[in-house]
Amino acid sequence: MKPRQKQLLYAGAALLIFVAWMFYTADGPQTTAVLAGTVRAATLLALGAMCGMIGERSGVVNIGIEGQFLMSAFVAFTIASMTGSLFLGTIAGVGMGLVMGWLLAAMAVGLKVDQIIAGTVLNISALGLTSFFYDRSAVGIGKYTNIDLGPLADLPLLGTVFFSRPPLTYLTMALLVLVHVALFRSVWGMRTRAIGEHPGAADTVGIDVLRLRYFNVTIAGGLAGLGGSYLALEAVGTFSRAMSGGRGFLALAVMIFGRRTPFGAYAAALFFGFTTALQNQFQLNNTFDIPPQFVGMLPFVVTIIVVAISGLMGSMRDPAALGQTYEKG
Amino acid sequence: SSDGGGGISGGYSIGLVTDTGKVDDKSFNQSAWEGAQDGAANIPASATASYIETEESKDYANNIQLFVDDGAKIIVTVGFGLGEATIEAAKANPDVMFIGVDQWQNEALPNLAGLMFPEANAGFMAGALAGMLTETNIVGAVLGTDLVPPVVFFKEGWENGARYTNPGVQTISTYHPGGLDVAFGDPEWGATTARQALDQGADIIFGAGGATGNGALIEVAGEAGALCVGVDTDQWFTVPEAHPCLVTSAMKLIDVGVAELISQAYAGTMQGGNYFGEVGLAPHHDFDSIVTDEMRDTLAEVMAGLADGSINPMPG
Amino acid sequence: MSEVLLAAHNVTKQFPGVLANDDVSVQLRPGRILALLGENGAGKSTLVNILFGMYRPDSGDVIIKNEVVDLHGPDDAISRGIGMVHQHFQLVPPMRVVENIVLGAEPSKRGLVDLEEARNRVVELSGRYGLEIDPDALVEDLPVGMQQRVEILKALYRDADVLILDEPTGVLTPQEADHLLSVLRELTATGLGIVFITHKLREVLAIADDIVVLRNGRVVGETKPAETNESGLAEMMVGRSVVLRVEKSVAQPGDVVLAVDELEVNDDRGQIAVDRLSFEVREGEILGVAGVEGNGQRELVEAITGLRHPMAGTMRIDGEEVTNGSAREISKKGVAHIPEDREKHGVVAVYSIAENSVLNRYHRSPFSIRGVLRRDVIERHAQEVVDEFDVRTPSIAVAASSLSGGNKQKLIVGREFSDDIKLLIAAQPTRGIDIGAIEFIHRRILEQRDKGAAVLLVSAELDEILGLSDRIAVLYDGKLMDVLDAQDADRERVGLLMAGITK
Amino acid sequence: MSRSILRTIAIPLAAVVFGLLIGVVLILSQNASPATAYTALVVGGLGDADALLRTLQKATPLIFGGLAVAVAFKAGMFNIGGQGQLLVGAVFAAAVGFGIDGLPMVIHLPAALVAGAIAGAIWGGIAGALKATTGAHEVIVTIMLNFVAGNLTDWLSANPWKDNSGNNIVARTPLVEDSATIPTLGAVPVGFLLAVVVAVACWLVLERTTYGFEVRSVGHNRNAAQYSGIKVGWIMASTMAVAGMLAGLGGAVESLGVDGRFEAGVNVGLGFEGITIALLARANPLGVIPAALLVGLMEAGASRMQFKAGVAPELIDVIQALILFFVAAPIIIRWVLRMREDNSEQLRLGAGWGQS
Ligand SMILES: Nc1ncnc2c1ncn2[C@@H]1O[C@H](COP(=O)(O)OP(=O)(O)OP(=O)(O)O)[C@@H](O)[C@H]1O
Ligand SMILES: Nc1ncnc2c1ncn2[C@@H]1O[C@H](COP(=O)(O)OP(=O)(O)OP(=O)(O)O)[C@@H](O)[C@H]1O
Ligand SMILES: [Mg+2]
Ligand SMILES: [Mg+2]
Repeated sequence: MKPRQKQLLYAGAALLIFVAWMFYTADGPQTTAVLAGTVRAATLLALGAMCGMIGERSGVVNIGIEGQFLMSAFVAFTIASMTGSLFLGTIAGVGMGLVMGWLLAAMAVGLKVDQIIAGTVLNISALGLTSFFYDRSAVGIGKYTNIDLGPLADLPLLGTVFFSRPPLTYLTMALLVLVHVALFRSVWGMRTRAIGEHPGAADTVGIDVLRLRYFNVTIAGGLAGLGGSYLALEAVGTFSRAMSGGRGFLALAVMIFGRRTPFGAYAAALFFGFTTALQNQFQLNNTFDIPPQFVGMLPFVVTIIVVAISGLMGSMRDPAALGQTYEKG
Repeated sequence: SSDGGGGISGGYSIGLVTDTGKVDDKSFNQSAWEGAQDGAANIPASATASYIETEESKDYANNIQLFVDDGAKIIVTVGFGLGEATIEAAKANPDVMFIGVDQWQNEALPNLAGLMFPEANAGFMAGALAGMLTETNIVGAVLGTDLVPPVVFFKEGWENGARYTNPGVQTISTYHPGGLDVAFGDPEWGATTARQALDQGADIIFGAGGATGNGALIEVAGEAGALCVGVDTDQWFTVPEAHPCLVTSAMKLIDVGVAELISQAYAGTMQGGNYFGEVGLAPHHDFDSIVTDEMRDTLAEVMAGLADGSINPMPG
Repeated sequence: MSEVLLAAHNVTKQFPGVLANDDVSVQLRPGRILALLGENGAGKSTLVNILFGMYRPDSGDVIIKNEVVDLHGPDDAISRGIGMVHQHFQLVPPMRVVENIVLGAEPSKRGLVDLEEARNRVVELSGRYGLEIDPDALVEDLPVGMQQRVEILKALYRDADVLILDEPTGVLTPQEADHLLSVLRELTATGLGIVFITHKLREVLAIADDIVVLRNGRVVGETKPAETNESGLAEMMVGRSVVLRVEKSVAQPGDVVLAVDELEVNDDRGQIAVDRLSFEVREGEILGVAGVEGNGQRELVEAITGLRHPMAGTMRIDGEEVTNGSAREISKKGVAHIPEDREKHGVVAVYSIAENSVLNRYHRSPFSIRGVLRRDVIERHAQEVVDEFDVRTPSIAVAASSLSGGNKQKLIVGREFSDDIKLLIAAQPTRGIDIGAIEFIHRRILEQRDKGAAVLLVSAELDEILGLSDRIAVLYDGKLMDVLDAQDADRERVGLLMAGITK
Repeated sequence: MSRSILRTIAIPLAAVVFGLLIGVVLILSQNASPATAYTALVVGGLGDADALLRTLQKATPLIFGGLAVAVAFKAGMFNIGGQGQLLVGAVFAAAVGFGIDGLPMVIHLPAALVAGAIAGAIWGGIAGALKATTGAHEVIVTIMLNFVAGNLTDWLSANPWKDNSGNNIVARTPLVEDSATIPTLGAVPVGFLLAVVVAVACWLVLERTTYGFEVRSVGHNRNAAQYSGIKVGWIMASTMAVAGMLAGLGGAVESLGVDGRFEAGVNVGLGFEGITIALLARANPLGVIPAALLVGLMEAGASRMQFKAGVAPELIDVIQALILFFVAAPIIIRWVLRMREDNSEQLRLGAGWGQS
């Protein structure tokens, strides 16, 4: 990042904090509610974006995140309700995510199916399978509840917004840091970025491009699987048809918007969560007397504008080998 | 006796066509299906009930026709969306009895009964109870979409009912901001929004909007001390996850209405035109003890007032 | 010494439709330099790729240090001490030099890359071999000569005792190339063996200990520098005698066709790449632009052909201002353009040869009428180009991607040349192609000149500049160092100018 | 000639068979009879004139939706926005259809179609223009525009353009005038014929015109296209507009020929199915027609399949996914059928993704 960009970023962050604080002093509960809603809506998007980013950094487009979410949510819920254990459900959801990731890898890397098609196959089969096999009598067993992080949870504003959260949300925040370090500091990350930019170069230094892609896309599926578990067992507490509701696609947008970095994606996810929470708040308060359909457009219109402007300010570059199957030699 | 999806041949058969949705939607398709099964069980002849789940609203007419061709004697169609297709089919098949749930009949056809419910009344009663129960004086509603009038009636009734028993109450309500295609199938938004209402002080939340509303109920269940109100059926049975908060549900007794109309149709006493089903509050289950006698008296008054018209659930 | 460092023993490799290596045997001993020569498609890259474990031979053996080995991949070869610098650099552009060097063999602590350690090792290594480099620079910011240095360091970092270089000098200045050759010589002094592929006979004669010539996948000759000369080698390669220096008549310059005045152009990053340049090209003359790649040639050519907007200055063609004209407007003025990067700009790989043959004029009559393509006319035209320019292909219906580099280039040249060219911009027109094809293309360019076209020839290849140009402009750091008459120019003088030295 | 056609359809045909075979396993897992289920599926989609009509009606928007994706692919762009483009096309066509009366059909019907086409073109064009001018990724923008279109059309049909006749409470427009209604010829809806004509036209334009040449050049190699004098930005913007126009036309045909009006929530998912169709057709406009017919047939017969065999209609989603998978991974089919590899161009769409 160029120094000026960094300065702008800090200035923007400072401004945001200042504005938030102003609102908080004016109306604490509402500000807390909006910001807590923001963080909450961001979790799933962040997990999906991380899944997409690991794939794309290695050169594999994943438009199947939506299907991965849905399928994992289904399995997480089903196993949780069968075993009565949220934990086992979560593990099963992650497991299903890994399986979905492996399927994507098997198609896109192994069989060299076009990556967009492979993702689409995941999406439509997930929608079909989860509806087809949905157990009409399965009952949820509740969901993860908030864990207060000691005295931190009592902080004004921040306490509720960041430090009194259910476990998968904390896990996601930890994963953001982990994935950041892994991508940009670790041996694995360096090789991953190399195979996304120039698989031929990686090949010639003895990195097994196809195997690493296989591995990464599978692991990334685990992150989307955690997203599915989060959706079924932490955000909602039950499963319902098509409950992912397009968030897998939004996660893709968030990932691109966040320049395929974990923190960037989280910022983008927060931004998106914020506009969603804000438009709910407008309705709750009757702030504007305009139909909910128009208030509901807010997050999407704002995203288009921001994406266009950030495009003008210097477009981000996709990994050079993105979308291409790699042929050895 | 009854069976699941799939056709039947011979015997007295009852068919049900869902709105775009499933017979296990824990909401109105499900209650209608339960009503159809009850109705089949109640009639003396050996009758079978079966259903078709509509995938796309363009298939309404075709799905009805499948039952007609199969010789069904009674066909139940669920949801206002099927209104036109049902009228067409009723006109074309005078020998088949039709029951249209949530379908208003402008002109009466002898073989078609529209089963209607005054949702505003149900919402009003639930709101009245909420107005009495709230300690923070803030009650919230997480709703499907304003594009579907029954949801609007529930909401307006709910808010007016709360104000009726508690003039100082603050009502905060939100419709799902998305299109009709996701408004009833987005429990994540329902839960997040319910939390947003809780965070700013609401202590009773009304969840009305299919899976979206159910998401809200389950979210409230995780908040100690907060209460929730279900919709359409007694959600104690359809959303067990909501037991920790479910104080009542604003019910449309669709199953009762459907079963009743099936009995009438079998007996040949069904009248064409509109048939008004019952609405009411579901039992309080675990929360029976917090609803005081005083509150019960007020609710009885409200009910009477709504019945005799002295209370208007949607003024203006 | 009797030890054989690296050898191929009766290696055969078949690709679909091509026998790329046919019973090939070569040997490399410590401290020696083995040069592989051959036309495009002779099988040189295939052979070294087999030696490096990238391909597996269909039959025959690879021998490393007197031992028959079964290489399953480059990592097998690397671990046995083979290092390779590929024809197309195998570097990750947005990563740092140090990261590129250690990639695949990273020093690490608990799974994290130990960049400090890596940097130290790189600095130590570059000091030891006199290959100075900034370890923290991004590879994409480096000039090609430096990138090549990174490639060599990459191999040395892995303790290579065999270094394979596939056409390493194609992109260097003569001085850089000379420097590389001397570095290679020094490396052999430490016992390293080197396999060296090039199309430049001069280099082969200057540095090789052993020479192996391939044609159509077979070894057609083995020799030593002392036993042969340039024309001998050329004949061995092509199988007939080759004119190494094209005969050319004295230029008859006419009116000014292209006039560039104070032109300023930025590169992709917004830095000044062409710095207030002024020059003219006349009818019937060839102006050669010499310079190491990355000194503004690309931006200059893109500006003249309408692919890039100049920041300041003017350009005129035939007296008419075209400074901000679009690519289409400029090509309408009779400007033909042989692009520098044939894969990127020159062809649409999945298009058939027929479609590629009209890439620059599909929109004109007779190839289309009122927006509708005329396939029969296009196919006839393609056949003519293929016949006239000797594009070796089974049919005009096959995709351009199936052509070899040299044949792609001939297709592009054939497409761009027509009777009404006023100005020809030829950027690196013979890069990486064999001497037979080079001779052919050079003749064609001269033909255009003699028909009265103005030619702007941009090339990093000094021999090409010296052999074809009537006047020579030398570009360094976006500025014009000097414009020389061809008679006054020699390798030494132009080479120094290319390095930015005016004395 | 016939041999090469056979070779082109062998894989898709085998893919359908494989998909249905795996479907058998799923049907058995539900304790239902595959024979009954598949018979019902086919009878429900082809059994009589009504069934055929429904199949063709379902195939119609799928053709348009598939073209909207396929055409954008040709220019190297991924149009996930078919859904939004279809919705705006549907609502504006309906508005012209019911909002004007007294026009003769020869004017009214085309006017309504054109209104839908223009609305879709604008919706798609926004994404294309933003891509060309600012580099905004069309995938993000079209996803966002889908949401916006959903809300906008819901609102339009619930407010200014709502049908206030009788006791209507549904968010929908009034019925379009007869003069704007697309007629049906026997079992063949004219909208379907229009879709076929448009698909053929798309193919002709792409393969036989200079514009099509430019579109394909941009799709395959943006740099070479620019080098050859093609205005890349303009091609990207205009192709997205054309793609949007095609989806918008699909919406218009839906409003004017199938539903007779626009109704909120009625066209759910149609636009997304276009992606499946385009992929099944390997982005070939002519291939879109059989792909859409196949999917249309399965969707038309799904109700009957549930009715007769008790198989949940979602089965056809799973079968669709399987067919798509087998089409995209022909290696499996080749292996099972011992077919020889042919060198026909492997379907590569993702390659356009990385270009920016
Ligand atoms: N991966 C491949 N698949 C199919 N054919 C190939 C492949 N690689 C090379 N060939 C073919 O094998 C032959 C030898 O190619 P090779 O690259 O070894 O030639 P070369 O001598 O290196 O040529 P150049 O001087 O142009 O670099 C050519 O005909 C080429 O087209
Ligand atoms: N996978 C492949 N399939 C088919 N042909 C291939 C393949 N890989 C390489 N080739 C052919 O082999 C030729 C030789 O490959 P190489 O990389 O040596 O290029 P080249 O001919 O030397 O051209 P240049 O030197 O300009 O890059 C290519 O031009 C191409 O025609
Ligand atoms: Mg080579
Ligand atoms: Mg070469």
